[in-house]
Amino acid sequence: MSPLGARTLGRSPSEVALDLALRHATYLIFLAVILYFGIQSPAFLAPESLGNVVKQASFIGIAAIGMTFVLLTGGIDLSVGSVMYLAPLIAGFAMEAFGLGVPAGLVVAVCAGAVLGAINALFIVRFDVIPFIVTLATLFLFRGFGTWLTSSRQFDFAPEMRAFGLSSVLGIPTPILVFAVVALAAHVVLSRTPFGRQIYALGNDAEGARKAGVRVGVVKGSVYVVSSASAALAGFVLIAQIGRLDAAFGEGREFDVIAAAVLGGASLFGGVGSAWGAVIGATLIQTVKLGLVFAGVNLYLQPIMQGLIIFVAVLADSLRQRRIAISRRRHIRPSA
Amino acid sequence: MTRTKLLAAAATAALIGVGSAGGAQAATICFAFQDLETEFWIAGHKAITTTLTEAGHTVIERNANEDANRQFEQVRDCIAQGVDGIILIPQDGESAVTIVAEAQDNDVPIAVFNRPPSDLSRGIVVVADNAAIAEQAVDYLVEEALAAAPAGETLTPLIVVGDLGDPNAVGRKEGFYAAIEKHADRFATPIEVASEWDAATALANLEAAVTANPDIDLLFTSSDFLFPTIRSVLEPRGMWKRRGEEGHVLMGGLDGDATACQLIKEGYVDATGVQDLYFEAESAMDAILAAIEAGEAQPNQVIEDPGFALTAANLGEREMDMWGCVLLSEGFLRN
Amino acid sequence: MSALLRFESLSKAWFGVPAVSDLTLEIAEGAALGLIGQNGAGKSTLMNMIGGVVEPTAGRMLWRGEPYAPARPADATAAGIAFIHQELNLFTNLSVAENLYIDGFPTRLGMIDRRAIRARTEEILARLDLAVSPDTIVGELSPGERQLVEIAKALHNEARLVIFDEPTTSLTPRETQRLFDVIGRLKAQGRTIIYISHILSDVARLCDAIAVLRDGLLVDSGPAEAFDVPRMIRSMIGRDLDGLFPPRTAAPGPTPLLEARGLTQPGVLEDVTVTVHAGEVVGLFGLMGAGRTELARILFGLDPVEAGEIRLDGAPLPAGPRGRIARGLAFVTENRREEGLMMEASIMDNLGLVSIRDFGRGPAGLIDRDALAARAEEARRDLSIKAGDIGRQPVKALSGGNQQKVVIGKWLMSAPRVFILDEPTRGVDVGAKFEIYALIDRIAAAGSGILLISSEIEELMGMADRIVVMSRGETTGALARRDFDRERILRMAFRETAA
Amino acid sequence: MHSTVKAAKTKRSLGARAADVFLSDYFVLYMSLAYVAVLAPFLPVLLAPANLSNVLSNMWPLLVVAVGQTFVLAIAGIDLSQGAVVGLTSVVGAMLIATMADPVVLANAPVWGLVLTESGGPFGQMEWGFLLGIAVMVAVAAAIGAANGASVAVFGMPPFMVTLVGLISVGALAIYLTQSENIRHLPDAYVMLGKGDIASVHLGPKDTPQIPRRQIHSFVTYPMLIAIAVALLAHLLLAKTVFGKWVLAIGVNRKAAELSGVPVRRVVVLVFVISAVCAALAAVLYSARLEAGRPTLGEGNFLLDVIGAVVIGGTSLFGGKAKIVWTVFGVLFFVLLSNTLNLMNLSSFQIDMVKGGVILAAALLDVLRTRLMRERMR
Repeated sequence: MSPLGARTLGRSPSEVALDLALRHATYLIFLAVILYFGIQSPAFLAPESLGNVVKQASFIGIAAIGMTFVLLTGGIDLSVGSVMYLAPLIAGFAMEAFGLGVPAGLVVAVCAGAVLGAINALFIVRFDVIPFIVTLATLFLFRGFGTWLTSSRQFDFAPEMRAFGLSSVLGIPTPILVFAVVALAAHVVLSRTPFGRQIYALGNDAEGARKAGVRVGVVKGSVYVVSSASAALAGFVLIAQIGRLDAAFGEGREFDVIAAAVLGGASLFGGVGSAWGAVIGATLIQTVKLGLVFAGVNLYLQPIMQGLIIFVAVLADSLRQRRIAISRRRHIRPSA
Repeated sequence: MTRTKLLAAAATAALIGVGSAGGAQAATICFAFQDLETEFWIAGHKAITTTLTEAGHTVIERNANEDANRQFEQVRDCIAQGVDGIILIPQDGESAVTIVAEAQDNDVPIAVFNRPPSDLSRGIVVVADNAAIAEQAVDYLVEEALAAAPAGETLTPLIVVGDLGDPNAVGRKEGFYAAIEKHADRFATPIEVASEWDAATALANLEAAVTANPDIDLLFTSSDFLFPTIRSVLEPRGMWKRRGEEGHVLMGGLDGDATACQLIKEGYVDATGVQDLYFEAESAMDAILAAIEAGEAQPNQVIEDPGFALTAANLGEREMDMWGCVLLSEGFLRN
Repeated sequence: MSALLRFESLSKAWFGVPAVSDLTLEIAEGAALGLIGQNGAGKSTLMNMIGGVVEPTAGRMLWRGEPYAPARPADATAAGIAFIHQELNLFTNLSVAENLYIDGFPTRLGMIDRRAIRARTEEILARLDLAVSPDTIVGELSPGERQLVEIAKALHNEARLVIFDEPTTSLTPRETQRLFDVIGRLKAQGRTIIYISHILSDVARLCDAIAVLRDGLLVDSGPAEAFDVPRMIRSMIGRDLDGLFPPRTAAPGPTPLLEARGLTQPGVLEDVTVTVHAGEVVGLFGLMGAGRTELARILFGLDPVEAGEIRLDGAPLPAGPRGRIARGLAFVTENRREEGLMMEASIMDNLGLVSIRDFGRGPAGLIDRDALAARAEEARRDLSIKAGDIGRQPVKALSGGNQQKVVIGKWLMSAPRVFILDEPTRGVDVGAKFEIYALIDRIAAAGSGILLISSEIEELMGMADRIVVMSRGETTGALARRDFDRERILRMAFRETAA
Repeated sequence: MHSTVKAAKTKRSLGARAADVFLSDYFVLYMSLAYVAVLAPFLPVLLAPANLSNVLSNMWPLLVVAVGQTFVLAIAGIDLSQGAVVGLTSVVGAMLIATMADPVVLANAPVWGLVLTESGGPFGQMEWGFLLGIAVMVAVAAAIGAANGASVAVFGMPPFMVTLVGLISVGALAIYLTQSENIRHLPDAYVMLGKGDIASVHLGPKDTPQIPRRQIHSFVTYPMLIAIAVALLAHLLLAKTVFGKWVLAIGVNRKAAELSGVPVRRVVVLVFVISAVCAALAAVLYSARLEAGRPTLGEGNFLLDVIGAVVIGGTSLFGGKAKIVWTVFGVLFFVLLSNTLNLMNLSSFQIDMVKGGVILAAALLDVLRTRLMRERMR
């Protein structure tokens, strides 16, 4: 009531600073991680090193962007690791059989990924099987199909493949370009198109979305196609850098991909997340991993430190969200 | 309701399909291996299955996917199926001991192939010493490096380490260190790069390591299957050069696969440690077949595969002793 | 053809049990029809048939003279029918504008034409006097504001027929008035309205015609002039009801139970003092945003408070809800779906949630199922919750009134000393409302104290011994029962000089 | 006329009874049995006593882990760290109770000299030392579970990320402790827990004085008793106690539970502790039967098997819907699946495809059942 009382409501500078810090916690942690490793090994701050980080993050990052679509609907896609393997493999066979060039191969890989995603979608949408089980089954099915095709042997691509993977346009490595294009496209789709907004609506309230006239089946199915196509592209771009596809490629990557998306703010319960978040999540994890390599940390300790840094990032994010929730609590009385 | 029916039909069809896929046959030899993910294991797998099948035996395959527990269960399932003998590529020496004991307690003869049990006293054991073979290969690299470098210069070695959960990877790392430490005064602390036996991880980590330490004199990979990955990192940096060319990095690996053979021939790679895959496979098969014939339930025998390093220097004489070169000559890499 | 929508012998049965039987009724274009009936009378089923959610088992509907058989909700929307539900159908993670356009965005080059939807949304919001940006995320809006967004959606769809299902339950009087103005304007534009509400005076005020459903049958209908509130109630429940509120049976005692003094939390409350005596029903009135719910949460220990003290039976309360529950505080929240009930769980599990510890035996806390079932059954009978097998039936299968009884029941099972009831009759039909009021009286008569929060002044005037009024986080006055006066209370709520 | 009505009635009730079977809690059990029935003619070994004894013994350790996971899924959480906890606790236990250790193998390990020496671990020479070792394993697991739970409950961090960090860090710690090596020479009493028979059967003539080992089939084993005890306790805890009600309440509606005085934080922490402790108990079974403490236990597809078994049993990933019986049947199905895949003599290149196909078929049946159930409810 009293004007004096009102003035004491003004927050102290330290509180303001803390608030500011928490609001941008992810970026601050990012910065802190880069600086920390930069001090450990100044070479880490060289543009080439940081470029490498982004380039290597593109692999998990591209798939994580696709995964974000799925997570937004409250689903999950465990089959991405197998798609990363199978789709480029199919592309490889097609390239060999029809003498296709690398760009055509890339298209084949993405299409193959889309088809694999459509298989997931079929079971999830038409038959109502829960996504966890469907994609767990296809995780085995897809990899099994690949090992059956190859008898587990590696697949060697023509040398042009590597030329493509290691190429750069205007000094920017191709994988980074692909990553950027996918991120931008996903961002536009998610935030600017009817389809994107319907994904958010679906994740928020599936029944409500159905009532509102959203074609729930189509939207729900599409996200699995997007996820698999992204995983296929991610796999293809990475394989292009090596030129050889091993039978174990992509195994267990589903957890890395989901982790990157979740670290980027996506919720496993749907409705929350963004393409940009997936980019940040994947890049942050890769920064930590490569920073540890630069710093020359003992191999046995690297994963432990990696875990701790991710933990701190997630912790900061949780505190930030709590802070935001508190500040959003409605202020009835005019403050200050 | 029609959809419900469709569902029922699909589910039944799938089950029946599975059923008919499993037409059971009288089994004779159970071949339980830990994984099938690199050329080495695939070649070994092929050698054993085709040889035995062609000789009229039945092979029951079990892939443990790098899970010792699963392997233990699989071997017990084999025993329950009443196989006559077991050929085992164990996940590691410790689980091998347990599995050998399990088989012998159930009166099934067992031969262990490639990865020796920690206790060599039981079972037919074909031994190859990963550490010793790795050491031989790195020894060659070290000699070459020291010969080429001006006296007093400190050299920087790098090792691409395998999955730390895999004892094979650890053995190879130990062999590498043993060779380097013989000349500790001439070498800087080796740079270790984790690969987790995964090409994508190796690519990322090696690239970072090479960016952080551009002056590498010697590179050893714990498995030959990573050479294509290494090429992708070194080539753009002008470090992928043939022997004799300016900027050649001395390079070695282990396994002796077809890619390594080709690269040694082309001059990019200098040495690789070789396990005599065909010798090992054959000895294991022969011994187990002999034991079955003789009705021996607990055969114990140690067969050693000394292994060797195929190097640029001995390429001429020993090429065809390396399984990878045999595969290469058969056109393996044309895919 | 003046009938916009006509039902002809419309029936719907669930496995032989009729929900709507042989209903024939028509709604004239441009008219406002009030549809009333108790929960379970068949209103929802009828609406679901109009909305394309369920298919009639017999009979048909005519829309502008043409047979109308919607197969899905989108068909209804396409025909020009909009629903304003009591359970809002908004996506809390999307913006206001996006919520309006979710079923069909205007696009340019495949991308949402944001400028267009923003402009159009702004215009619609202006018509509703809703001063929020079209880009505001709905999750950040108050319940009242969300309701208006829902109406904006109907306006946006240029619906010919707008169906309001309990639209005012979360609105403040001011917002309600705004809504009524909007409805008036809709009528003036020639749009047709179906208005469903338990607030019968509103129905009488707004509608041209009234139809009453009971047990799936149309029991009464006619022009609104012919209906007064008693007739409506009579038709709905099939008998007379003596007044809307039960008489209070006991007077409050002198002992203060709950005493809150000088509660201050920056930005929320300022020096709030409230006392609840044994056997007393204290009404807490205030406009939306006056701080009623915030006060309740602070009393219950859910939100922090900077200054002031809260005592129960003279002793200060521990921090946090658990300690306060143990001391005898109970809190029926305004949002029973999200905060009150486990919708998927059984009635018994819900009833037992608070007091479950009392049924734990031994160090492991093994539940005495028989005791729990007996006690829950007792509560069910006590509260006359209409349900079959309480051990199996999930709460979500109950009507709103019965759900609310379950919420009250779970607290009753822990025999609390002070009840905080936040909008306990929201979305509850006349009959159930009366039962809840009777329950409030019984609890008070048994010596517990009640803090009754409501935005319906009549409800407070009917039930409370004393009314405390809040405005902008402060208490602006208190009236004893004999001084109750609608206008004075409102003036306090609007902070006009207290008379 | 009369009789036809009656006939129709019996027919209906028969059909209804069949539907009951299809729709009950025991569905996954019936499905597993049907699966066995379909395959048995093609795979005669499937029903051989030796094989059944294998199926059972493979079930126990997985069941113990899955029971723990069930609690976490019940509160709408997920525990990815279970596998890593299995690995770490097996190492911790082994380094305490080993009766001897080989310096050639383990001298590089950071625990060498501190805990582990040539004469084994500190409890290695004690008669009941292995029990102390197990106690420490449980304590370590409880600490990890408490850390997981506190992160989730107190800081509101997503369980997926918290336990993923656990998976990475705890797993790495296990490997670090032994520098990739396995610790052998566990006491016999401990190994007994992993594969010791309490009762075994011999089916066949009693003519030979010395029955060959492979004809004696384990019947009642220590792992069986341990796993059944764990499952039974867990069942009582989840279905019959106040704590269990709290767990499910949090899973259905955390907010309502909190407002109703459920000690949400404490329950969440405890749930993660239970999950980790179950992992530690499974670590006993796994490491005992392999006779070594192994840092890599629980790696790879282990996690997918655990969560897959629980989910296919019927427990919801979204919380509030969980029963231990379901988990038992889910585990049985997964174990049967991998057993039959072994028996089918498929080539390694086909086995994954078949596995995926069977999981899908099972899921389709489950959907069919849910649909029938819904139709019946109407």
